[in-house]
Formats: sequence, structure tokens, C-alpha cells
Amino acid sequence: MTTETLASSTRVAAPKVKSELMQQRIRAARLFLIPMLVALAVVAGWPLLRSIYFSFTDASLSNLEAAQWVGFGNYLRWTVMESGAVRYRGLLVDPAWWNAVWNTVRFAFISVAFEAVLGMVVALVLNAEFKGRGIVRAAILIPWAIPTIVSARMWSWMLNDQFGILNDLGMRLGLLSQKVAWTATADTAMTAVLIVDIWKTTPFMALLILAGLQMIPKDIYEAAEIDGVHPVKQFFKITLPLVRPALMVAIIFRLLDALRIFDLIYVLTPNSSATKTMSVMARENLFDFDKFAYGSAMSTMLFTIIAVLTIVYIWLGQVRFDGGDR
Amino acid sequence: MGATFNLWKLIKWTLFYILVTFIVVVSVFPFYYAILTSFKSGTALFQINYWPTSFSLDNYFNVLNSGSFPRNLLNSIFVASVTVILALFLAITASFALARVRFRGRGLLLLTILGVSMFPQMAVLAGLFEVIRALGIYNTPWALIFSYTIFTLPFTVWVLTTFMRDLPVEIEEAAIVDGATPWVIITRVFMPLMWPALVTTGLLAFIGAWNEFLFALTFTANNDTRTVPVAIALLSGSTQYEIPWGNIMAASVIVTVPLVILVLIFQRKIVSGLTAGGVKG
Amino acid sequence: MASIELRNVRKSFGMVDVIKGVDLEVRKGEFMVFVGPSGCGKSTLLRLISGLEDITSGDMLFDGKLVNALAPSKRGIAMVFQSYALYPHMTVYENMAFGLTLEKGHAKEEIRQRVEKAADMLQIRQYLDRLPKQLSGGQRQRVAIGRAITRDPKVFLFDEPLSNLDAALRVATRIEIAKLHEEMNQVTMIYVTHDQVEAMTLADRICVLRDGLVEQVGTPMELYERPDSIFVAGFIGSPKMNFIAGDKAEKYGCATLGIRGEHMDIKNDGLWEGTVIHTENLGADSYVYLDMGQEEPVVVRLDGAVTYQSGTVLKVSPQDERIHRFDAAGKPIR
Amino acid sequence: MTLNKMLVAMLTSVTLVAGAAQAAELSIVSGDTGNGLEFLRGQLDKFEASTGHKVTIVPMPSSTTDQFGQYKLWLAAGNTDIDVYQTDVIWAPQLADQFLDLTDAAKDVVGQHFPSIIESQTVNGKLVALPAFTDAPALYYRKDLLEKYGKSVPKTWTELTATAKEVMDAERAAGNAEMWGFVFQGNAYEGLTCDALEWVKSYGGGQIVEADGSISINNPQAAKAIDLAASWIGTISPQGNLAYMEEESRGVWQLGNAVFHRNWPYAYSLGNGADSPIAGKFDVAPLPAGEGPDARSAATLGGWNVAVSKYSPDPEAAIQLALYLSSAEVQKERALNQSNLPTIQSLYDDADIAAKQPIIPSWKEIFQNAVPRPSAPTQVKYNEVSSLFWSAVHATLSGNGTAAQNLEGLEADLTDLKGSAW
Repeated sequence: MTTETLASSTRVAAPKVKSELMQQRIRAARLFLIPMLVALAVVAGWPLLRSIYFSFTDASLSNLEAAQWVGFGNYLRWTVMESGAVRYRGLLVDPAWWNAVWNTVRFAFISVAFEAVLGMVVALVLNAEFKGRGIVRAAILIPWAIPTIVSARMWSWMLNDQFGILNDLGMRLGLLSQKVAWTATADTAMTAVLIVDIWKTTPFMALLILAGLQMIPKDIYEAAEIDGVHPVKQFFKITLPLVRPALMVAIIFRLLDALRIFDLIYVLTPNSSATKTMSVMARENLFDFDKFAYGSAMSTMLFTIIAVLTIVYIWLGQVRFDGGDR
Repeated sequence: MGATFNLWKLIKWTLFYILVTFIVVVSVFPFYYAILTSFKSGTALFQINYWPTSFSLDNYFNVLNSGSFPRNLLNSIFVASVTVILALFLAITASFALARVRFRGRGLLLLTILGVSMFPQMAVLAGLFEVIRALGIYNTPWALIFSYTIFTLPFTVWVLTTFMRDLPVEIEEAAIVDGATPWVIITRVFMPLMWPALVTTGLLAFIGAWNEFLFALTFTANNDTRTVPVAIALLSGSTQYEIPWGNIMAASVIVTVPLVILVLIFQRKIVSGLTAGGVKG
Repeated sequence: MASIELRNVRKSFGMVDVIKGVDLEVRKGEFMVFVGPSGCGKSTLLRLISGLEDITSGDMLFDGKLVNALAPSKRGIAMVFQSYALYPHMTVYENMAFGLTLEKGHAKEEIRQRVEKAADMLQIRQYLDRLPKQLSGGQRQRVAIGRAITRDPKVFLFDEPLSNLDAALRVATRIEIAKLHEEMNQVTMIYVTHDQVEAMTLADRICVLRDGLVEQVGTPMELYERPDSIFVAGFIGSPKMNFIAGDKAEKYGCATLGIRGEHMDIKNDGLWEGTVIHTENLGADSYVYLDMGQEEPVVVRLDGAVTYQSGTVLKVSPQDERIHRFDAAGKPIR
Repeated sequence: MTLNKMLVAMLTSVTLVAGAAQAAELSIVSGDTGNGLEFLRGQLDKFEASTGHKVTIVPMPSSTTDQFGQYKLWLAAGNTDIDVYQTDVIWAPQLADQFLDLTDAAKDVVGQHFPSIIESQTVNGKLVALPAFTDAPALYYRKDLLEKYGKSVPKTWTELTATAKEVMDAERAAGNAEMWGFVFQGNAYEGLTCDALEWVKSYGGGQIVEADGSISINNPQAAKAIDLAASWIGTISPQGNLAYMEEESRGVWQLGNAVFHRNWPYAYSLGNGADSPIAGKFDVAPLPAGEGPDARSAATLGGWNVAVSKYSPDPEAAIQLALYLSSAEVQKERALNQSNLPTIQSLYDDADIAAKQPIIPSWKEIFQNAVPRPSAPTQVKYNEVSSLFWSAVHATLSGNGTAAQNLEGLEADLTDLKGSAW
């Protein structure tokens, strides 16, 4: 009974006269929502619509006004050659683009997977009672608090093959047989980017998972303890299922972020085709190359791909964001 | 029996603390190394040390005296603070409407807001630039505050909405019976109950605004309006290709320390804020 | 100090009809209790009266005036919630004064006097500076009541105020509320509960609700003695009225025969025969559960401590003047 | 000399008159760094004093990619806040539409500059920017090591390869395990385009896209040059060279861990810095030549220019500033203070410069071998051309395919990109 809200339903059989209270609340809701909606429309909606519009034109950044409508030309167009063969062009058949998509998706999934596992470990540690927990908790938040642009530079410094401390450390500990040029070669560039990203965002993941962990009532574990359930089994049978909702939400927020990854890669390995992501490629086309329309098409595709992946994830994972309908 | 039990316990604790130490070292080491580097200069920069070998604050003096860095620091503080206040203000009222008033299209609205949080910044950069010029706020802190709402607002609205939804309905009803208007309910009843969530989201928004680079670079065209991340990117050696690692690390330390302090102060609140509202599945 | 009239009031949430047409009059100064099983709509009805919920159709009148659309704060009501709903960040004093500070035209001093007066009535004056979390459950509920009193309402609404308290406190607070009603005899009170004991002890009149409809309205004794349906008969009174069907009922010319446990006697020449399943001995009285081939065991209430061995066969007779006869539709045959 | 002085005097008098007419507030963006900015400020102070205009510097990140994207966006949006832009030599054709034509304003002074540089800033007959200074790389070598092993400065890349290997091996045997033979800019970025263009050109392999717009890169000489460079990686150059930009390579060089180094003039004074382990132990020479019919030493033309935004609210004052910054007076100061190479021919014979910056006159030889990147023929598509080129070269250096294969693919990509015309 207590969960029933004040608000009356407007779907069926609306009351003849809306009560003062309802009117006041609806009026207030409208008043409260309008500033936010206006802000979002201006700051996000309109620019996005422009991007989508430009993706259907031949716009050039030096002359946006002269943009001509070209339909789906930026996405796919074809010419029939004299021999009769058909030649397809455009974003949808651009191998460099699909390479970037693959890089992005691979990056997103690997990094988020690692972050989820490591975040879980860190969260479990932080959830335990021990001396100095406060300090540890603050310490793990440091990577997350450092501006990306700074940490990217810090790591590029540490990953340097000649005077980078990581190679030195690896050599000293005998983990590396020779100095590795982390960001240089195609094989290790992605690894380097992953290391930095995982380092940087695991704390955030850990924090969200920790929040979920702390909502699990302690007596469940006490009961399990009395029943003699092995700790490992406790984790899989109790902790994991109960923390799952928090984990799912944390993962989706991170996934959204990872799919848009830009600054880290832009600073660390801006031109390596092994790490070039959709955002980096879109920037390159929008601003470096004279292909504003093509870049806009990439931005639009990027947005679409993220949206589709999110929907699939929400659907498969049955993530409920609003805690049911109320 | 007792002896083996203690031994086992000892091993467990040792392993646990090794894990804790490992986590701390991995988290802190790069920052430690940055501090170490910030005390070095010249060719010493290219030599690898694990412990402080020299201690010179030259890089810090350089950074703080270099043109407008202190000014940029103030800009960052202003921009980030106003962004947070504005985002919290817009979000707290909006989330009241979203969490507490049932109306047609509410679910759709929430999804739209989530949608905004998945906008790639790159996709809106050019359009946003047009809007900012049209509004005449280009090259002012307001351009940054305005553009930052694109990532702070959806997030704050989401967290506060979930949080507010979990506040007991009866408290609000008691206030209604007491004659409180929605505005009074928000400001005098809900806000005091939502401090953890406000602190958490506020801090997250603050960090987001504080660290943002792309918009800050694009929407300012003047040393006096720029923020710290841009200033760091602008720190330069004496010649074109020379990268002043010492100065950059010093600046990075200066920029990061306030955040670390904020995190230290609010770390308890951050967790409880997220516990109470942020991540309800 | 208001009479309340409901005319064919309906309420639906989406496709679900919760209140399906209620006509009811609550008199001035009356203590009315809404009772019924969970889901019967009693809380919803209270919330419709408070104005927290819109009525879907029908009319609601306070003192003859239509209040369908009037905001709760203008109806002259005060409400006590099951979970107390105290503002956790305000002291007891601030909690009680909050409503008055929001109303224009109350001087600080006046507010103070009114809060203190209410606090005195409930003996919570020494807690005025505390926060709700520093109080026990019973104290919190008294603060909640105090908050309502401070507003000096014409109508006092209670939404299951005792269900979060333990048994002893429940009785004490119940008496407190009864006393309150005597002191504030000008104020109309409406009280929602699922506990028929509270209903019987507190109410001037009881309104039994079932499935969004009023089943019967009347004084506790009316409901006890002359239930209008098998439902009311079964709901009011403890232990629950025994219902006997089949041959035994047919002999009395009805589909179902209702007889309360206290209105049956154990006699050697008893009319009915049953096997003892279990005896509950409460000291002052005892309940004997008999298997008489009915769907549920038949309960007989006996004075004093009596114990029967399980399996004992007993003969019982109903007191004829206390028999309730119901037809197949569950309506009484009088 | 006297001519220059006269010109400066004339210019100043003109500007004085204009300045008296109205004082303007100007902004100039500059991606220049530390000393460079300080120098610029000093020059602007003089300008302010003589004209009464006020000039603010808007510093930009030193990454030219960042600058370029930013300027493009600003110019596209008609940003009126910036009057004068400092532009890289390759940007002229790409930003030409948004800069004012300086032909008339500079008609009296263009003759002083190297014609090739003026040509690089002229797009469809429009003079887009005025040169401020030029840049050309050289081969840095350790004269102490070459002497120690009795080697001469290599004249060809093959010679360099052999010498580097020998000295490196000998030094390593002598206990210097960190020693490498040759470091250069091998990261996938504009710098690699510069380096690789030098290899290709020195082997007579053309300059990717020729002045007439024809795509010339897919030829055996070019492939030979790039294959040779690929052979360096892991032998005389560290694996990490594939990620080096100017600073990383300078780091290795300046720690004394490389025999040869390809870099711009800036590394010269830094290498002779007080705490530099190699101070006084090195010298510079023109980059080696290739082998084959048109073999020669080639250095990629760099350098910076000043351009005036067509959205400047005060174009006259802005043009005045651009003229001033490219004037002989400022260029001389620049040469003296910054060891930047002047674009005015006569300054190479200037006695002051020769006395204070002896390397500058000697750099004239390097500069005369300078090759422009194909930014003029490829117009707005230059960045993409360059990106395709460096990707192909980087792939070859990383061992993904031979030069011949990658260049064939590159030719196809470039043909696609070119379409019917650049």
C-alpha cells in the first residue's frame, strides 16, 4: 500500500477535475523539467541533429553553408564501371572504418571485462574490515582523480622504451628479456592502451561494486558461515547474485564510456591503426582531413552503434534502471 | 590444532595484506613517479630512479610563475564549481519531477536522458561550437559551464532520480499534508536527506568538469579563460619539440592534489551516496 | 469538527479498480475505523479523504462542501502514518512546528505555545530537542501524533499507526489514542487498521471494507451482533466465528450457519459431536478446536483453564438465540 | 644591410602613421613554446611601441595536429577573436579560403625571400601567408666516436648504415650496452612523412605527389629507400624508434646513446646545453644521399608563417603585424636569439648572424636541398595524403609487408583519394 504513489494515473479514466494537488504537482514537474530539457536540447540535441544532417551532405568545414544534400552517399554509394562491375564506396564499405569499429569494440569489451574482475577484487578487499581501510580506499581513487590528459602523458612517459620505468622494472624483475617499445608496435600498442585504461578506471568500477556490496545484509553471510558454506561458494552463490544489479549498471556506464574512448588514445597512440578507435577516426576526418561530412557520418554511426549495443545489453542483461515502474 | 589454525590465519592475513599492498602500490605508483619526476630537471629527467634523488621545487615555481597558470587554476575552480551547482540545481528539481510525479512519457524521458549520456563528444563538437557562438558566450567560462552540462546533467539526473525514488513516500505525504509545495518539499525536506547523493554526484561532476580537455581547448581562445588541463597541454619547453616533463609533472601534481584531497574528505560519503541511490538494479 | 460525506466514490489505478463506488457518511466528532483485509482499499479510501489521492469519480464533501479537488493542506486534516514519516533531519520541535511555519500568519510565539501544548498532551516535552533517530518507536509515533495535533485539524487521519509497534506498546498507544479522542471530542477521526481488535476497542463506528466496497457500517456491537454478511461475521470478533455447512445448517434452514465460539456449550446431550484436535489454554479462557467434518475446525471458547486430551470426543450445542443464519449468497436470514 | 634598414625605417614610418590613425587590439595565436613565446612577446612589444596597437598572444598546444584542428574549427565558424595565425608550411593550401590575400600588401618585400618558400605559401595565385622562418633537418653525428673509430661522416645512407653498425657494435662491446646506431622520427605521424620523404627523395624516388599532381610514389627507388630504413629497425635503431617523435629520439641521442640522429636545428643548442653529456662532442651535416640516378641529399622543408584571418575585424592592422613578423628585422632577431633559419636570403650573409650563430650560414646548404612536402598539389587533401603515406611507411618499418607491397597499396589509395582531381 505504501508504495502506491500520490500521483494519479492519467492513462485510463482521467478524473473529471484534476485536483489542486495534482495540478500543482504537474505544474511543478513541468516547471522543473523545462530548464533541464532546454539545456539538454540546446547542448546535446541540436548539435547531434546538425551532425546527423551533415552526414547526409557533402559539407566541408571551411564552408558549412554551402553543404549540398547527398542522401546516403557518405554511407554507401556505387558506381557502375564500364566493364559492368559495380564499385561500392562509402563508410559502410570502408575497411579502415570497420577496423576502427573492431578496435573500439575489442577495446571496450576487454577493458570492461578486466575492470569488472579487478574492480570486484578491489571492492571485496575494501569491503573487508582491516586497519588502514580508509587510506587504501582513498589511495585507489587516485588514478581516477588524475585528469586523463595528465595520466595519458604520465603513462606515455613510463611506457617509453628507453627511459620508461616500466621497461626498467620489467628487466630488473626478469619479466622482460628486452626493452619493449610499448606504444610503437602494433602488437603491444593495444596492450599499452588497455593497461592505462584499466589502471585508470578500475577504481570507479570498484567503487560502484563496493556500493553494491555494502547493500548486502551481513546476516546472510553469518547464516552461510553457520551452514559451513565454503567462502568461494559463498562468493558465487551469495555475493555475485546479490551484487549483480549494481555490477550490471556499473558495466553499462563503463561500456558507454569505453566505446567513446578518445583522449587516452589520442595522447598515447594517436595514429597507430592498431588502436585507432571510432572517436579518434571521426576527429581525424572532421578536423584534420577535409572530410567533414564523412566525419559526421562516422559520428552518427558511432552514436548508432553505441545505442544498439546498449539496447542489446540492457535487453540481454535485463538491467532495470528505474527499479520497476512506480 | 590451535597452532595450525593460527598458522593458517597468519598466512591468510599475510596474503591479504600482500594483496592490499599490491593494490595500493599499483594505484599510487604512477602518481608517486610523477611527483618524483617533478623534482628533477634537465638530463636527470631521462634517468630512471625509484627513490628521490634530488629535491628541487624549481619546476613548481616555473609552473606557478609561468604566465597564467594560477589564473587557469582559478578558472578551473570557478568553472567546475558553477558546473556542479548548476547541474545539481537542474538535476535535483528535474529528478523530483521524474521520480515523484507520474506523467505520460516519463519512461521515455528517462531513456532520452540516458541517451544523451552516450553522445560521443566528438559528434557534437562542431554543432556545439555553433551554438556557443550564437549565444555569444564563446571564450568565456560560461561556454565551458554550458557545454559541460552535456555530461554532468544526465549523470546527476540519473543518480538523483534513483536516489529520490528511494526516499520514503510517506515523508513527502506528511509534508504535503503540512502544506508544503513541491519547492518546499525539495529544498526543506528532501535536500537535507540527500546529502550523500548530492556530495557523490557533485564530486563526480566536479571531477568531470575539472578534467575535461576537448571542450576547454575548443571553446576558449585566450590564456585568461583557459582551464588547467589545457594549460598543462600548453606547457611547453623552451623550443618547439622539447617536452618539459618536469614542469608537466609538477603541474599535474598541482592539479591532482586538490582532487585527491576532495576524494579523501568525501570518500565515506561517496560510497554511501552510491549505496543509497546510485546503483539500484 | 467536520462531517465527511462520500457519494459513489470510485478510484482506479490504471486498469485496476481499487474503490468501486463507496457511499459513506462520517459524523462530526466521530471516531470511524476502516477495517478489512489487506488489499480491500481501506488505505486508499483514507488517502482519498486526505486528498493525497485523486478520486476517479464521485463526490466528496466536507461539511457539505465539495472538496474533490481541494489540496490536502486546505482540508483541515492531519495525518499519522504507519511509518511515522517524521522528517529525519529536524528535531522533534521542528517536526511538530513545520506545518505551522509553512502557513502564513503564525507568530513564532504562537507556534511555540501550540507545539508545547501538544507535547504536553503526549508527554514528549522533554524530547523536543532530539532528532527522531534518538527516539524509540513508541516515542516516534507519539511525536507523529503530536505533529498532527499541533496543526489543530478538523479531521484526524490515522493510517495503521500501530502496526510498526510491538504488542505491549501497541496496547499502550491504543489507549493513548482513545484518550486523545475523548479529549478532542470535537475532532473527527478516521482510523485505518487491519486489526479488528483495534477497530472494536477504538471505534465509535466501524466501516468494514471488502474488495473496494463497503460491506457494513455500524457500531462495534452492531457488527458483532448483527453482521450484514458472512464476511463481516467472520471478520469481526475473536476467535473467528465458526461457519458450519451441510446437514447441520440445513436443519436450521440455511446454507451456512454461523456461531461464535463463546456461544457454544459443551453438554453431554450436545447436538453436535466432534473430536478434540487441540486445546489452547489462555488462563482466563480456553479455546478447544474440534473436528466436526467441516472444512475448518470448530472453535469453542470456554471460561477458565480447561484442558481436553486430543482425540477426546465431545458433544456441543449452539445457543439458539445466538445463531447467525446465512443464505447461499452469504446474506443473513433474519 | 642598408637596404634592410631603409625598409624597416619605411615600414616603421608607415606603421607609425597608421598607428596614429587608430590603435587596434590584435590577437595572434601561436603554437610556439617557452623561449619562442618569450621572443615573440619581445618582438610584439616593439611592434606595440612603434604602432600603438596592442597585441595579445594566444598560446596553443605545441602539437601541430591539435593546432590545425582548432584553427580549422575556429576559421570555419568565422571566429573574429583571432586576427593573425602562425601557420605550418603545409597548411597554406588547406586554409587558403579563410586567409586574406597578402599579395598586394607584401609586393615590396616578397622578393627578399627564397622564392620556393613564397611559392609554398601561394595558392592559386593568392599569397596566403608570409614566411617567418624556415626549418630543415640535418644529420647529427658524434664526432668523438667517429674519430675514435676513424670513420668519416657518411655521405650516403648505406654508408651511414655500415658506420652506425660498426660503431654501435664496438661501443656495445666496450660496455655501453645502451648504444644505438641511428635514431630518427619513426612514429606514425607527420614527422615520419618528413623523414620518409627525405629517404625517398634522396634515392631519386620523387616526392610522393609531384607538382603537377601525378602520383609518383610507387617506384622501385622509393621502395628501395624505405626497405633500407626498415632494415634499421632492430639493428641500428631500437624497436621503440617506431614510436619516437622528435623528443624521444632526442632523449636517446642526448643521453649519448646514439651515434647518428636526424633532427631539426633546435636539437643543436640543447645538445650543447650545460648538463648535456654530449656537449661539444657532436656536429651536424647534410642528411646522406641515396644511390641511383637522381640520388642527392634531401631535407624536408619545414618552417612557420604568419597569415591573416579574413574574419579579423581590423585587417589593416593585422596585415601590418604579419608584415612586421616576417620582416628582415624580426627574422634577424629570430636567427640571433632562436637560431631559427631566416627565409630572407640576404640574412645568410649577415655578419652578426655568422658571428653569433655560425651554424646558420652552414645550414644554407642543407636548406638548399630542401624538399617541400606535396601540400601544394594535393590542396585540402594533403593531411590525408600524408596520413596514408606515413601509415604505409610505418607498416613497412614495423615489418608488415615489404615497401613494394605497401607502396602499391598506397598508390591505389592515393588514386582513390585523388578522384578526378586533387
